[in-house]
Amino acid sequence: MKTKSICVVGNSHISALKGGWDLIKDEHPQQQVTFFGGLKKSLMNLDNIDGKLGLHNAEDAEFFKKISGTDDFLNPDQYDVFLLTGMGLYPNAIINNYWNYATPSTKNSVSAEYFISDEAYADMFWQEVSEGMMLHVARIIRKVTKKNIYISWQPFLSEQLFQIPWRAKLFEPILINDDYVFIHHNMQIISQKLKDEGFDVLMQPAESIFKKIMTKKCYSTGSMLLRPEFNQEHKELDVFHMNAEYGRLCWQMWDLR
Amino acid sequence: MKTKSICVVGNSHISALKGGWDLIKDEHPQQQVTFFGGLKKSLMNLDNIDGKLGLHNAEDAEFFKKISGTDDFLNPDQYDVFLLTGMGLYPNAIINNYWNYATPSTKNSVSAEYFISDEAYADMFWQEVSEGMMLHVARIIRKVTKKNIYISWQPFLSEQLFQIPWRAKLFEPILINDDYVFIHHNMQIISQKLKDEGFDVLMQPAESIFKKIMTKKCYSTGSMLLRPEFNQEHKELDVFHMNAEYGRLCWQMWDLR
Amino acid sequence: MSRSPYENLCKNAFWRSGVSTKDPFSIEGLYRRKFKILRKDRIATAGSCFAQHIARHLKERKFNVLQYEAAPRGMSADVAAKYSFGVYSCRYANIYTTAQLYQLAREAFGDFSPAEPVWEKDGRYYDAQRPSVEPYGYASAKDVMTARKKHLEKVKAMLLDMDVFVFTFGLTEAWIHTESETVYPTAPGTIAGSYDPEIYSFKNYSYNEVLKSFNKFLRYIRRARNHRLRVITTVSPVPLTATASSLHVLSASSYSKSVLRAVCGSLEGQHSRLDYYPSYELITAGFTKGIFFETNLRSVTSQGVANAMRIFLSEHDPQGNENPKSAPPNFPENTTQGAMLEDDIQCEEILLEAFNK
Amino acid sequence: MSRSPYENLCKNAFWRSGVSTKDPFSIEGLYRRKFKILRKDRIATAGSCFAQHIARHLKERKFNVLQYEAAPRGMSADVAAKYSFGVYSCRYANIYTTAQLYQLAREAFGDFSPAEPVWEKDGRYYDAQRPSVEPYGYASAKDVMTARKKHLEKVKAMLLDMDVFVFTFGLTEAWIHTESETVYPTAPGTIAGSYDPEIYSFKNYSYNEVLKSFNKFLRYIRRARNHRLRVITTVSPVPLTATASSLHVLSASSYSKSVLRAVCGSLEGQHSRLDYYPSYELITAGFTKGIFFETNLRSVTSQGVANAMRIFLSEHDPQGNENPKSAPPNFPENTTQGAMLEDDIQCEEILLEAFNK
Repeated sequence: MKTKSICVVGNSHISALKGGWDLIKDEHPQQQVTFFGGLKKSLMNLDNIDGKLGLHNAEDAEFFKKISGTDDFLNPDQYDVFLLTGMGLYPNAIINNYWNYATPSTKNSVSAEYFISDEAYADMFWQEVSEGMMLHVARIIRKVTKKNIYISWQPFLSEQLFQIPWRAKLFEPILINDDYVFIHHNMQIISQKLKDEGFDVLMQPAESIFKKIMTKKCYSTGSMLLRPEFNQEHKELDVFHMNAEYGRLCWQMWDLR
Repeated sequence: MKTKSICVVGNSHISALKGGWDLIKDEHPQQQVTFFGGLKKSLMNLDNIDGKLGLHNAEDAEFFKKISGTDDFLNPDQYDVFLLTGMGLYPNAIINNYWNYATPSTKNSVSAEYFISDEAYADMFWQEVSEGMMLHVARIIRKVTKKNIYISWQPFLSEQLFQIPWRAKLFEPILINDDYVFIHHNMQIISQKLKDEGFDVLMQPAESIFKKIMTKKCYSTGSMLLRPEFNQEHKELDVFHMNAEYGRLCWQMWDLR
Repeated sequence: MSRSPYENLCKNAFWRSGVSTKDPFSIEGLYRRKFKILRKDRIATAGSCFAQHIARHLKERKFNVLQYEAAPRGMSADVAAKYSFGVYSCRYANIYTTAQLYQLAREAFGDFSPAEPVWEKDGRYYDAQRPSVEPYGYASAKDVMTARKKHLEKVKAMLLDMDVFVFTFGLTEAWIHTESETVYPTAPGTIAGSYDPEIYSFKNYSYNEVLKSFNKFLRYIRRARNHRLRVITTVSPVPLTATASSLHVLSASSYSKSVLRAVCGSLEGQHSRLDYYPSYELITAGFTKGIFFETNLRSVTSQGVANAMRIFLSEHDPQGNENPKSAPPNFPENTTQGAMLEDDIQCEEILLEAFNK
Repeated sequence: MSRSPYENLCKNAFWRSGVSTKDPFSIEGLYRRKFKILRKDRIATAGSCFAQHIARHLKERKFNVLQYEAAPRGMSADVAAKYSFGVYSCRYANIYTTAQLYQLAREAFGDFSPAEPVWEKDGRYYDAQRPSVEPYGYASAKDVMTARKKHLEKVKAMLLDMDVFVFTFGLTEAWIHTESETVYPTAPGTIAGSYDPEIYSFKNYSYNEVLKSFNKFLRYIRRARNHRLRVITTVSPVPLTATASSLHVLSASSYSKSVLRAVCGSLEGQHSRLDYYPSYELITAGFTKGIFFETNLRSVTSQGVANAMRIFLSEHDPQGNENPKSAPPNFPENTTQGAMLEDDIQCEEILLEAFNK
């Protein structure tokens, strides 16, 4: 990391990057990282407000300013690079449907009730992404700056998902059929589209991945809620959020220029 | 005839009445007869013009005034009774169609091509009469006076019609089938309708009738044209117009009150 | 091998270029004649009310429209219309169903005698097969039969002589003599007669019945004729005045007209010398937005008729005079010619409206 | 004995009181249901484009419209529509002809295999029986057949399970594999395939063919089913996009729709458990003055659909909520429910317009 000033934007997932940065920031005195975040779907409304990026809703605006420590909206001129995290960029549509919708590329056509085209999956996934929060935020930032914007995939769910029966039911057939390739391929299609649109794409660090499509338990245990005042871990079976170790790993692996 | 002042109105057929009146007027010094007339269909336009009855068309108006000897339009106040003559009140529609259109009342249903109802004939005849010149004139006069208005049937065609082949063809089947009753019956229907409308109806004097549906030759020979300046007879085979003898007969037979 | 069979079709095969971008007055190529009609061709007309328009327009263009039962000389247009003279080539009045047409032909040639041929009303007697032609009926049943005999002679002559037969399909709903299946043009009790459910019954002719009757009619007269017949069929765009089908009259109309239109489509495909003239769709199609109907949403406007006939005549008489001099309104010389006034169409069926209370 | 059989008819039997004095929004009694549909009844829908409206409105009223091939979870309405999910009870896309319906049933039960089941285009392979459901096709014919096999299992289940079958008759014109008479929903070369006149031919199904196919379909599935079926038929009011009949498209449309309407009238008379819902006449009849068509004079406006459905639902769901809350436009939770947008009807047939040059 050679960049001077990094702006991280995201939803609850910035918590991991924030925790990770806290662990390593002393080693990188030349770097400054500012975190802007919104809870739930609030960043869906991120907007250009008098040259700065912020939120119209008073409560959301307050949180957005407060969490950044700047007590202000995001002033794009102040940062050298932007890193976007979480915000639903995750192959939800693919993983959720795999068990019952086979395609020519999958190996589950005998067990699945339906057989549809790979294009239907790809269209569904891209439609979700292109109308989703991540791309909304990325595009809003792109409108005000030509600086690099890094889009990071939201981490795969924690391997602990197997403790949740209905989630296990979605993942088991993918593992049984060794069809992680189908997931990765669809993610690659999206990554390429994001690159085509002028964004840089960051994949989940390989060290953190379990059985190709999950995140190792050690990176999810003890993930923290975003609200700083709570200083509190997510509920035990939260399989979405990662901990500070995961954040540290990301800062180490990702090469932000 | 006890009436003082008679007004005769008609088309070319007034000629016979005028000739007849000339023959007998000395015997009736207490009577005065004035003749108003129009050529062809001009009386179809008889109208109330400033309280007098006359014609708008200059030429027709001139003729109408001139023939009457009053040099004026017809002033209804000056007459005690009105006698209308000619003007197409004739069973043309019946006689012309009989040969080819039988009805339940006729005896020609074998020879005729068509068989229609008596009502169709009656409707046809009445439509012709009600839209014809005679009734137009009668109604115009009725509008301006409550005095008696006599409508006289136009005389049957002269028996000389048998010298005209196509006319003979129309009359022969009536005679052969002895179907004069059919003609008379239809005339009676019309007469009744005219009476219902408040007019008096004068039939052709029986003495002048030949074989029920024609006029004796002696009453047609030497009929005069209406235009007084010509003082001229109709062409030899005119079978429509009657002579002064016919007029005299009418004056003798008709009881105008 | 072409990519799609629709690639080389003409503009009129596509709704957008054939219809959407046209208006009902500029639509082109809707009708392409299958055969010529010459002015000397003997044309006979029959069918439901709407056929009267076709006859009138053809007469105005001096086509040789046959008239076997002309009005008496000197009969005014009004009276002629009242007695159904000059409406069709014979005085059969409207023939609403193909069953009736076929039945009439058989009767004319002596192969059929209708049941209950005479209907009574208020002491007067009517021809059950054409009760409207004599609005006051006759004094006796015998008179009715005498008139019918004369009429049938004319119908027979017409069927033998005609070169072109123009027939407008009008209805599928009819009333029949149940036992003999004799069909009538009106319900008993409408103009004359009286409805006895033991004797008469309602009949809604199906597609196959309509089609078969017309084909039987064609085959039947062909046997007696010695020259070829050309046929022009149309479907009346006029909806039902009333329905006895138990359906809503809108739905009943839609069904009836659909059956007739479908039959005409089938006939057109079956016979090389039978043409279908699409006045029905030109007047009723949604794209006309109802402009060709009067405010009763039923009668066709004279403009609608004129537009339909314009397209017909543009194929059969392209050089014809579009505005022939019309006869003066008074003193009609030839009442047969003048008998049909533009808006004076004879429809017995409308008499049903009298029962709407 | 009554004087005329029309004397005691109700107001809706007369055009004047049933139609002329009404407007299309106030017309009453046009439709009287033959049987009830309960909310728990399993309703399956199929047919031409217009059937999609019926399915959508029934779903909005919370009727139990079957869905055997739902869209994947999380698929947006747009994408679901693009891939023909949620349009009908199975993902067969539009079934325009009764021949195709009968064929599909036989195929689902293993009694029929279509000829030329896979059509190629630009190196991709399409299901010739529903080429539109996968707009990019598959990489191989084998994939197409795998998808079809899964599809047919669902169709079979639907045909066995359904209590009520709603079918909209769409077209009479179709393209067939000449030798085997396999019928396709689109012409070869429209979406995929290529037109080879040696292999394929045009077919304009006649009244009898349309009628027979539907009756055969009913008899065929009855053998396999163990409970009674109620059927609701409608006729699509949408005219043809293009015709291959060589007629003008207006006339071709008129013929096609007439055949279908006539068939429905016949079916309604034949089967006590088959009802005809007259949305066709309500939308197309002259008395509507075309207000229910978009400016292309072809598509039906949402108002027209709403009015037609109002009359349908007033019989089947008189207490129903007229304005059910609609799902928010973004983040569809259940895309199957939200898949059909009001004006977003799937019509492969409209693709023919691309050949209008």
